Amino acid sequence: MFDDLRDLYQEVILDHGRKPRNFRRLEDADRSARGDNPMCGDRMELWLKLGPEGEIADAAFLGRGCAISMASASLMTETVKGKTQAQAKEMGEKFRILAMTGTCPECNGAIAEDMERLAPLSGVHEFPSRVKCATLAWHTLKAALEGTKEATSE
Amino acid sequence: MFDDLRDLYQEVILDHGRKPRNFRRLEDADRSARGDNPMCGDRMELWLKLGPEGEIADAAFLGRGCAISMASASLMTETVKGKTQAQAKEMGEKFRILAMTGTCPECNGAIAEDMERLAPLSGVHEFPSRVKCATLAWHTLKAALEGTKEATSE
Amino acid sequence: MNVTLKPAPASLDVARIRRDFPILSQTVRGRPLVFLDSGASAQKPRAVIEAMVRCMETAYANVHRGAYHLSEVATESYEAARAAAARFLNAADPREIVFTRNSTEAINLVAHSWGRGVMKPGQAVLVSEMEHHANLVPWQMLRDDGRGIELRVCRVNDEGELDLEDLAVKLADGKVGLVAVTHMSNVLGTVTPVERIVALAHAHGAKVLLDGSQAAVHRRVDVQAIGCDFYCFTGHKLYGPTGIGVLWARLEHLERMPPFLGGGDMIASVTLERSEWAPPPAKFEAGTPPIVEAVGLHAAIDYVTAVGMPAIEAHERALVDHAMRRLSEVEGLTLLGRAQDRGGVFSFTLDNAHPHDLSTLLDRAGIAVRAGRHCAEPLHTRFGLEGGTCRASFGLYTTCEEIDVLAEALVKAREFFA
Amino acid sequence: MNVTLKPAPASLDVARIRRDFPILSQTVRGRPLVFLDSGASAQKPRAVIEAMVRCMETAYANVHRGAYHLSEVATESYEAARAAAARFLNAADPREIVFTRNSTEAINLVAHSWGRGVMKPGQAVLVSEMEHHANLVPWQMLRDDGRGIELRVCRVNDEGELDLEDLAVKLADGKVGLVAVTHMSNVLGTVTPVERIVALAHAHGAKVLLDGSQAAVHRRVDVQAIGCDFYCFTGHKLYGPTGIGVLWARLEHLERMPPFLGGGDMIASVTLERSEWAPPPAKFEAGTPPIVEAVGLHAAIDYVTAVGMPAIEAHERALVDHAMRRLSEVEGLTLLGRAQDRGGVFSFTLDNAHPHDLSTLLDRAGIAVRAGRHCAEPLHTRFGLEGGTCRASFGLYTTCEEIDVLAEALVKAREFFA
Ligand SMILES: Cc1ncc(COP(=O)(O)O)c(C=O)c1O
Ligand SMILES: Cc1ncc(COP(=O)(O)O)c(C=O)c1O
Repeated sequence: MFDDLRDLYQEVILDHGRKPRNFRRLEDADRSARGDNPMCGDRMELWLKLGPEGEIADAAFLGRGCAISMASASLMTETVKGKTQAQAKEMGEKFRILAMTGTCPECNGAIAEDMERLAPLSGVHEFPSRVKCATLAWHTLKAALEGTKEATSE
Repeated sequence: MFDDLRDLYQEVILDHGRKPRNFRRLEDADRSARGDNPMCGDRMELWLKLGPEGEIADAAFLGRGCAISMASASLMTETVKGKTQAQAKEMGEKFRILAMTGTCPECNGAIAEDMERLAPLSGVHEFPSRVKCATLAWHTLKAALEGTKEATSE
Repeated sequence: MNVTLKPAPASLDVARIRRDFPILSQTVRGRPLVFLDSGASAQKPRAVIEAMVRCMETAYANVHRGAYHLSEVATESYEAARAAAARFLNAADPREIVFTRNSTEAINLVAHSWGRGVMKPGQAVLVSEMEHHANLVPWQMLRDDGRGIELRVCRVNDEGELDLEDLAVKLADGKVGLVAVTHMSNVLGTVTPVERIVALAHAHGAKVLLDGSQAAVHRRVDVQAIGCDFYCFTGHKLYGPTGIGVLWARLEHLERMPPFLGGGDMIASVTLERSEWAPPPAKFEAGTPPIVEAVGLHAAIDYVTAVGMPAIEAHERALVDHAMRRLSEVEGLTLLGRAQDRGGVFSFTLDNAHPHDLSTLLDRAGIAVRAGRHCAEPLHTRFGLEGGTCRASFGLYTTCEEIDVLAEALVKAREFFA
Repeated sequence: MNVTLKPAPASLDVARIRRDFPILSQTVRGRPLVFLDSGASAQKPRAVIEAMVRCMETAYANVHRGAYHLSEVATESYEAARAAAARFLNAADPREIVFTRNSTEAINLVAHSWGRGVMKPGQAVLVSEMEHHANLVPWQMLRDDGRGIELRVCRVNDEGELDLEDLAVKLADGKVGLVAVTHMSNVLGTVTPVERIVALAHAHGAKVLLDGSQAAVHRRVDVQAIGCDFYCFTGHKLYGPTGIGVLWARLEHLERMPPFLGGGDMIASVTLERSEWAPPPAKFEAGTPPIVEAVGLHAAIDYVTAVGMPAIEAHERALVDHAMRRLSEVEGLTLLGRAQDRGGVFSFTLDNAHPHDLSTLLDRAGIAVRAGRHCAEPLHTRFGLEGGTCRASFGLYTTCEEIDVLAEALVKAREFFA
């Protein structure tokens, strides 16, 4: 009945959705922000630890939300670990395009491999009202890096 | 071009509209009221003098308005002179019916002759937005008799 | 007008009714549309669409302003819609009907004109935990306006019913000036005991506003029998157009209330120094009103009246019974609210599926349900459901078969997320 | 999207355009309809009617709330209408467009949210003598609200133009917080020099709201070029549906302003204790918006854009010249207003005929004109015309022949009342 939905809900997404990685509070975080999706009640809190060069040494989150938003947050924390802040932001930009259009023509070079890991979420572009579920984590990351403290995704 | 409008604008109406009768202030009036038709800006002030039995001894008005409303006020002041207050109110009721429906099945008996004089205004019933022009004077009369001071006709 | 009294039809011919709604023959992603979101907004029968088209193609002009033919015709249609709304609620007088944009604006109008113009500092407004934001936020704004108006909240019990004891307690000190509660919850389906609420409130000197956005669609409403002071509903949920709502209020209240919006048509006279207000309802209808929408609403009222509110109610009771049975059989499903007196609105969660994921899945099966908190966040918080629920809500065109399709899809969805 | 730039059509094919408007083929009391009341409300082209029908028959659901197909489609249409309105006014960002019920509500929104939420005691609002009640009464209500806001009125000269010297005088003390004036008078036809008004106002620290209810129908409006702070227009005068209006405001203003109406969709979070507002434009759109009307307005904007605002303006200039000539020839006729820069609105009196009698007569000849004070009572008082005027106002479908019919009927009407 829902076979064609396997594009959206790929096994990796269901898995990350059920068992999100890095799902914990970071006590000694250098950066943090809250993300809100008022329409659906999705909500997350994100913490970052920065390394000596300012790179993202650790990332963790807590929150509630649908499978898409939990999986996206989980995959994000895994992907940005070890990246510079600029790299992480660039990935966020690219991810937005991926989520909205389903492809990311410019996703090559240094970040190609990481974007590959996020590719399972690209199916969301066919579901306009769900795109914001996938992007909430990245909005929150941006807010944390820019010190905005709060992000909403509508 | 406007021949069929002669039903509405009968000669007697145009005449009363141009040269309203009793168009003056009554200095020593016993009753008075103001009538307003906010939509068109029609406005009148009505004065009544009562006789020893409480009957309407004199009636006069000042104001501005279209031919229909001026003629109606003029005819009204002529018609109610010498009537008891009850008779005048009854005529007002009957006139409303006449103006809204074009006929007045119950206009016989004592007031038949007076209603006959008002008949030229019955054409207004075909012009829903003009009915209030014809009834303003009678609303104002009612207000004066009941001591309400202000009447509107919408 | 045909005045022969016929026995109300006991049931309604759903198949025939469905043919009146053009959109229902649609398919979604290859499957027949199963529209179960009528509580958010209902679909429109051909009669409504055609009335609006006819108005725009043959009888349109601005109202109340012109002495020419088209304007007279349009004014008559507009005022006829007001009379129809008055009959629909059994109001004593058409002048008690104010056309607004929607229920939300109707309630805001009361919050402004009654709340700020008539209520006194130290008085309180009493709402309930199950209110739609439309009947909560305007009162919060009134409370926060620095006028010394308090806001109290009546509890909802675990069955999802209004806690009448709590209501009585909160009325006891006589400070409540206005009780503003829903006539039917858009989440729980609960129909509130409005006559009892009115009796309690009036006994304590409080006026009563009822939010009939949901109730008026499902039940015959008689504002005089209920005895309330304000009642509102919204056109688009009653199979009518968007852009129009109805506020009913006792004439004496409307006369006391200062106007809300200023502009054309609501004044008796205007000078640069001051304005005098027109009598109600004009006083509350500033500017060009929703003319075509009033004509559409009139057609919608005629439509449900012709079908018959008793028949609609009976049909819905059958749907509710069927849904209760079928949804209870779905493993892992939890229903929110189990009130005795309820209408065709069911909110639920499915154990391992988030409401948003679930509604995306159901959409693939052609089933339109809503996910979220349905503009009733405090109620979801009250039940510990910050993540929201899925909601299926029925219209007069809903069939038991559609409920079956939903129930089967829910079973499959549970497997999908297992 | 076709991006080839074509030269704007210099003239428009009125005969073809008239066929787009179903109502114009009507006869009134046996004569062809001559509709000269477009200033009160315009007729609707088939494209608008059909867009609304299509929405209700194939793509309707509530917006912003559902994760299912129909709701997504409806939300897209609604937001596409917002983008169209933004392009129509050359707004910098669609989020600067707030959908309201009409112009009246748009101005009331600013009077409430800016006037009561941002302006300070001691500040003044400056309007003009030629304002429609919609842009006067809300400011009187603000003045009378006990917040210490003053109301000033800029004079109109005998030609019916804004007295810019008086404007400068009244701005001089720097207390004016907001200048709220019309972009085109609905009585005089006068188009106001908005760029100069904005320059003057801004130089004295005042913001500017322009009432574009009439102007937006007749001219290309570019809010960024004008430089104003708020601009509004109303759907039904732009050949669109009733029940929808547009408020444009700079995003920074919308962000500062508290909300006006409370309810669903305008909040970010709601608890019983407090609510947080959504960002604009949602903050100002409480409740179910005029969805079908937005779709209709979008079609109307597309329609006038396809015809071309420059062509519409040129056509109207021809009508204005023709009307000037023909009406000047009618003995006993007095025109109200002789501004240099004017649009297709003519108010007049005929010596021995009261405006209401005159409009009843003209109606018999199939001519729809409006009689009264056109919701601009102070302006009529200013010109000593408490009894009102007759007004003929043109749309893009108006022809020179219709103006001839009017002029001839006026000559006959004068004889009738002689
Ligand atoms: C100049 C002007 N402003 C405001 C309005 C009010 O428009 P609406 O009635 O659509 O709110 C009108 C039209 O009536 C107008 O001509
Ligand atoms: C109970 C209730 N009240 C109020 C509303 C608000 O209605 P509207 O959005 O038409 O103003 C709704 C629907 O959304 C509702 O269900």
